[in-house]
Amino acid sequence: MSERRLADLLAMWRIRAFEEKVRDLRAEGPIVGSVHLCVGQEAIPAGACDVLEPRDALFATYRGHGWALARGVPAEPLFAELMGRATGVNGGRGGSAYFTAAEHGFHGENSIVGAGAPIACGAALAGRFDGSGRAAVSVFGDGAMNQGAVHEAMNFAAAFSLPVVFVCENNRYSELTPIADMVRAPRLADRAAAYGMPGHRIDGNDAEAVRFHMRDALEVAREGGGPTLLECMTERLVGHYIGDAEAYRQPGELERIRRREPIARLREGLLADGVPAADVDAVEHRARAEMESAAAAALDAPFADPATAREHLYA
Amino acid sequence: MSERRLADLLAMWRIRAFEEKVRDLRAEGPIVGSVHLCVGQEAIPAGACDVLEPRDALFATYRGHGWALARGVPAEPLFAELMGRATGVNGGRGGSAYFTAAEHGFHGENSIVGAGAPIACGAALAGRFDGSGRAAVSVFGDGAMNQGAVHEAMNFAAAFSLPVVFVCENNRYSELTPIADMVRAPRLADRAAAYGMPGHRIDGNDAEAVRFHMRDALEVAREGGGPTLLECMTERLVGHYIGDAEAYRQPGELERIRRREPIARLREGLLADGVPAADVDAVEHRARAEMESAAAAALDAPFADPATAREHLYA
Amino acid sequence: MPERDLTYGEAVNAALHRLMEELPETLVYGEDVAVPGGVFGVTRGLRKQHGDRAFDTPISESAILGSAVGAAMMGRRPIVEIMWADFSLVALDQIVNQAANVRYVSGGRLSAPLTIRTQQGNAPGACAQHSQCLEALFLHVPGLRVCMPSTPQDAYDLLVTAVHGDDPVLVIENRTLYFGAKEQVQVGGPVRPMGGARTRRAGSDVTVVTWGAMTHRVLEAAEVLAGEGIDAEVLETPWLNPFDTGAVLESARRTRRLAVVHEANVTGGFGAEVVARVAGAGVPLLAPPVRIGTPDVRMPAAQTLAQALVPGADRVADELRALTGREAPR
Amino acid sequence: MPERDLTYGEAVNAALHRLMEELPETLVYGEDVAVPGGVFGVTRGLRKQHGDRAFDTPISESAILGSAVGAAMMGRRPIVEIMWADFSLVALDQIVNQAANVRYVSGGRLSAPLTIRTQQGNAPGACAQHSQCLEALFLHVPGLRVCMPSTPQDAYDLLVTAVHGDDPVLVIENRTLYFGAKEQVQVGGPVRPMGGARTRRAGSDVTVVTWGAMTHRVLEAAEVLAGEGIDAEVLETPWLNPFDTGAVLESARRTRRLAVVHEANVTGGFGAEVVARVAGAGVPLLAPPVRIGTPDVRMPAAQTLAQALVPGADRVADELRALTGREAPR
Ligand SMILES: Cc1ncc(C[n+]2csc(CCOP(=O)(O)OP(=O)(O)O)c2C)c(N)n1
Ligand SMILES: Cc1ncc(C[n+]2csc(CCOP(=O)(O)OP(=O)(O)O)c2C)c(N)n1
Ligand SMILES: [Mg+2]
Ligand SMILES: [Mg+2]
Repeated sequence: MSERRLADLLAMWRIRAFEEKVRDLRAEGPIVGSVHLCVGQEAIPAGACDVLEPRDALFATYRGHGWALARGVPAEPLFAELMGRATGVNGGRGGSAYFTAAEHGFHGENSIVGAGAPIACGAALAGRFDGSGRAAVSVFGDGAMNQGAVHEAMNFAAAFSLPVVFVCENNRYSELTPIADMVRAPRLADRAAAYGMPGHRIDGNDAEAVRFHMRDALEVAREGGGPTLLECMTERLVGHYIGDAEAYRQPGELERIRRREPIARLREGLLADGVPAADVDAVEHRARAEMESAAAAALDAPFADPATAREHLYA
Repeated sequence: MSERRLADLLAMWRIRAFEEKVRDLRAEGPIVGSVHLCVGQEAIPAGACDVLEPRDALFATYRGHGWALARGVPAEPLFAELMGRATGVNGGRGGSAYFTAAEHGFHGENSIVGAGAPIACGAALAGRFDGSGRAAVSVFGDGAMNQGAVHEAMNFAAAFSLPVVFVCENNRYSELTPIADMVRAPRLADRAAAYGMPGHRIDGNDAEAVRFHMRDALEVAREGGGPTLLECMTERLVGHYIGDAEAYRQPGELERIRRREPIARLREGLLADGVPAADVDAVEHRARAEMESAAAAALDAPFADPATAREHLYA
Repeated sequence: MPERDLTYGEAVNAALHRLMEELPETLVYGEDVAVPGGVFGVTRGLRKQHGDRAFDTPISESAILGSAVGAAMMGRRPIVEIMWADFSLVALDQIVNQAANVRYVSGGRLSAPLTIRTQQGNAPGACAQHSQCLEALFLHVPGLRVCMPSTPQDAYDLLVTAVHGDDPVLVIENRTLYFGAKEQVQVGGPVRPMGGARTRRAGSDVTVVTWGAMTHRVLEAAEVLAGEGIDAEVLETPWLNPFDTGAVLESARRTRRLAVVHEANVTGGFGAEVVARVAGAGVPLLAPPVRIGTPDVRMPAAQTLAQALVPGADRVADELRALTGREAPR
Repeated sequence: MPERDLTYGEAVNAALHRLMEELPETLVYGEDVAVPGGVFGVTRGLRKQHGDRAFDTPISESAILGSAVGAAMMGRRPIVEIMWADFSLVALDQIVNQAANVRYVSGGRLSAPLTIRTQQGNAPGACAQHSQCLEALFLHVPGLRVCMPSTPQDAYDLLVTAVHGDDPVLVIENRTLYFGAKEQVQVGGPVRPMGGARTRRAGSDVTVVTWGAMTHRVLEAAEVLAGEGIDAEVLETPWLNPFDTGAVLESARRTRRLAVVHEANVTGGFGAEVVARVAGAGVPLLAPPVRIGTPDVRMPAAQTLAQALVPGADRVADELRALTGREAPR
């Protein structure tokens, strides 16, 4: 039992250490442009990807670094991508908001809010015909629930009983605006009923809870029962993007949410269960070491070659 | 009591007589192109427009002839519009699917499925600032419920408590495809809950029921209670468009739905209540006579002048 | 090669049947395409023959196009229909921001071989929301391929090529052509390469570049002009991306006069691109190049108004007379 | 007239404040524009000053644009923000099929005086979905007005003109300009008419037509070339619809050489329209006209790649040297 939780902790620490390194590299210069970190939301990719199979397809958003890592994309090509290197997972063409690594079942980030949801439906649809038994996972934020494409995708998946799990990471903000001000019925999971599919609001700061519901939803999906909506309640501990002044935070908000953030929570739980502090902390060290060396290796790689900039537009 | 029902009957007969005249003119030649009739669905505009006020704004679809008439647009400029005459309600620029007559609170048909819903939200929003107390009505079909713009509009109206009534005319088909095959949860009114607004499935073949629910929804809207979704169950007695072979009809379907169509139903009710058949039938004759003479007058009008074709693109 | 007498619409249908048979990874879907066989009957029989691989969808263009991108990424070859090109505007994101990026952004490791069939243009009584010619929008988007067949043979061939291609392709048909005359169509032939222009009429006085349904009006005008001693070369470019610039330059160099005719409105239309390429190549012309299209206006439903706007054979002939310096016969 | 030292972003903000004050029918809304004051801070203070007339919206571009059309029909003057031009593609229907039709189809009895503020273009590290220059799409749509300010003064003036105008207008800003140097901006002046070009630099060897952020790179190139004895005339066209064709023709007639520079990719870009107009007018040129833009490719995030694609001052200078027949200095 504590082994699985230590594995969860490692999965989460890998993401957090990656993101913190990204933050530093962005401050120091090697990374430029807009970057959206998922610090605080690590339990969702950690729990969900644990029960995904290689055949499954995952579609994330610009806040998708954690999903890429949890899906098994090595850190080095991700760092390299962020720094515009030839060794980047997209050879520098994607950048922070548009990673893709189909070979890891990571069918990509997407920086158009909601656009990944219909695409995920298509991956699930393909599975109907290719005998793969593939399920597709579509990840998006609370704000994306108000985008037309997400609505169309949910209805499409439900009407055709497609094996899709819609994962809504409800971090309570759409960029700088509270989702509570942008909807009248704040339980987004309840929207699932409109499409005739199950919807669950779950603790998105608990990898175990995410794993449980994800496994269940996948089982339903693979048995032909159709899609499920999982509203994973979480919080980001950082700004919407690096540089966000976070003026929208309430007094005391950050302290409050730090108390329930997934890594600290799991750490406390493990200690309370008698796991030695050294074992717990070793996980963090291991993750940080991995990310330091991955970043260093990426920094050594050559920049993407301008001579290749026009390649691969067409077959 | 029977007076109001006779008035409903007249409102419905005006629509039916108009549509049947349109069908004839389309067959005979003066009307060309795609035309969508609302035969069988007359109770919805008849009941709803009865409780609308001049200040309110109504946004319909290509299947909107009945709504234009019920809103008070005279028949002659509508016929003229259908025949491309200079005297048409849009001077020939709109055609069957794109009538507008803002001076009658008829803010237009729209031939893009779902597109009118956000526009109606804007009319309601304007009322917030212009002191008019305006409510806006957005009409669309069952199939439109699966269009992203409708979803966005419903959330927008609900989040901001805008005075909008969404009227879904559920005639069980989206063009040639049964809506039942395109959604998993067939009660579309239940989708309202996703947005935190009331939704009612009502008898759309009963003008009185439509009036009741419309009045109620308008009251809520004007009091600041926000939008309502009314799913009005109905059937079209004709094809999706003139020329539709209706191959999708089940055996016996047309007979079945003719038995519950609004005009025959109301006629029977009136007769059962002792209203003399002559009084009831006089309504039909009056409506048909009006439409005959309106069509004749429209036919006499000059065609839209080609020399004006480029006018009014910009202010 | 087998030949069949087919209308333009039937040729599209024949191509779809062939593709469903020879490429098991094809899917055909869209609004009303399967059980009803399409609002123009063009997808008839596919459901019966191929079952679930042809299916009807909700009125959800973002879901239709987006799912096609996803299915294509995973190895399917979806052929989806957007009933009118005007409707693509509710979901253009999936074409431009999604489909067009897949191959480039992944450095060629992923692709999105989907085909979008749509149809466009004005027809009698059609309103402003069902009349637009939007090819110029798609032609400005790197990563897409675009073609516009005007004959039954091309309706067949271009679709076959599009679906066999490994990139997103828009095949823009025209509903006024679906029910035209039957023509002999070679079916079942080899898959042709993308691109290439067609000299529909050889001539020496002026090069007229055109595409889509307008090709027929241009040919009509050219016949009239031939009787007046004006010898127009009509060059149809059914493939607009890739575009056969070489063929245009060669012809314009020969005739030393250039006109481009399209149904879309003139400003920002693809005619501007054709003229700019010829001008940019420094082809010496005897007269300034002419663009013939719909004036920059919305499309009215009344036929008297629409006819004053959409170029007909008469107007094309008039403009070509002016371009070649001849007077209209009395 | 009062003058203030403002950045481009501050000038937009000042115009918005003025408009909210002088036109009570204005509304300002969009994603994060009100309480947060906009992701670039450009709409700061409007909520505080004008309360409910500035408000934040759900991430629902169809609802934002559609409601703006409806509110405008009813007499409001909504000023809505689409955060990136790329995002307009999820809701283009409301601009093209709805807003652009209102006046024409109603024969002038209804209108839709809405202003859509957006910003576009590439910036360091931006991905393919946040980098496109889409003006050519909007410029092909009759019924819309389009402008692209490049200076603080124009950022102020054009927005004021747009909002006072009675038709749908797109004001396309550029985020790389928001935080540039402060400049003296005349505020509170009379509302200027739409249209008109600006001679940013007079010259006699070549006419360079440009717009948007690219104007600055062209001016930079022109300065370099001046040192080499090449005298470029830089004609900026901040209004693209209406477009000042006359100014372009006049200048090209004088210099007898033409280049058009834009950040959008070349094929189907508005540069084609400019070249086609000059060619169509029969302006005699000493050399074929040149279009300088991003090659037809998606936009990569890596700076080394993006810089190889988006035209910089160096490339503009090189192309102008070639056009004027001079060699680059060693
Ligand atoms: C169609 C579209 N509209 C707007 C944006 C700008 N935008 C980027 S992220 C974002 C907020 C998304 O909020 P949410 O869905 O809750 O996801 P989160 O960022 O919180 O993970 C917005 C509005 C966009 N990228 N795409
Ligand atoms: C965005 C868009 N997609 C598709 C169409 C084509 N179309 C016109 S009517 C229609 C069916 C609409 O069904 P429903 O909403 O139930 O309305 P009804 O016609 O039954 O009144 C379709 C698909 C369109 N006009 N607009
Ligand atoms: Mg969020
Ligand atoms: Mg219906």
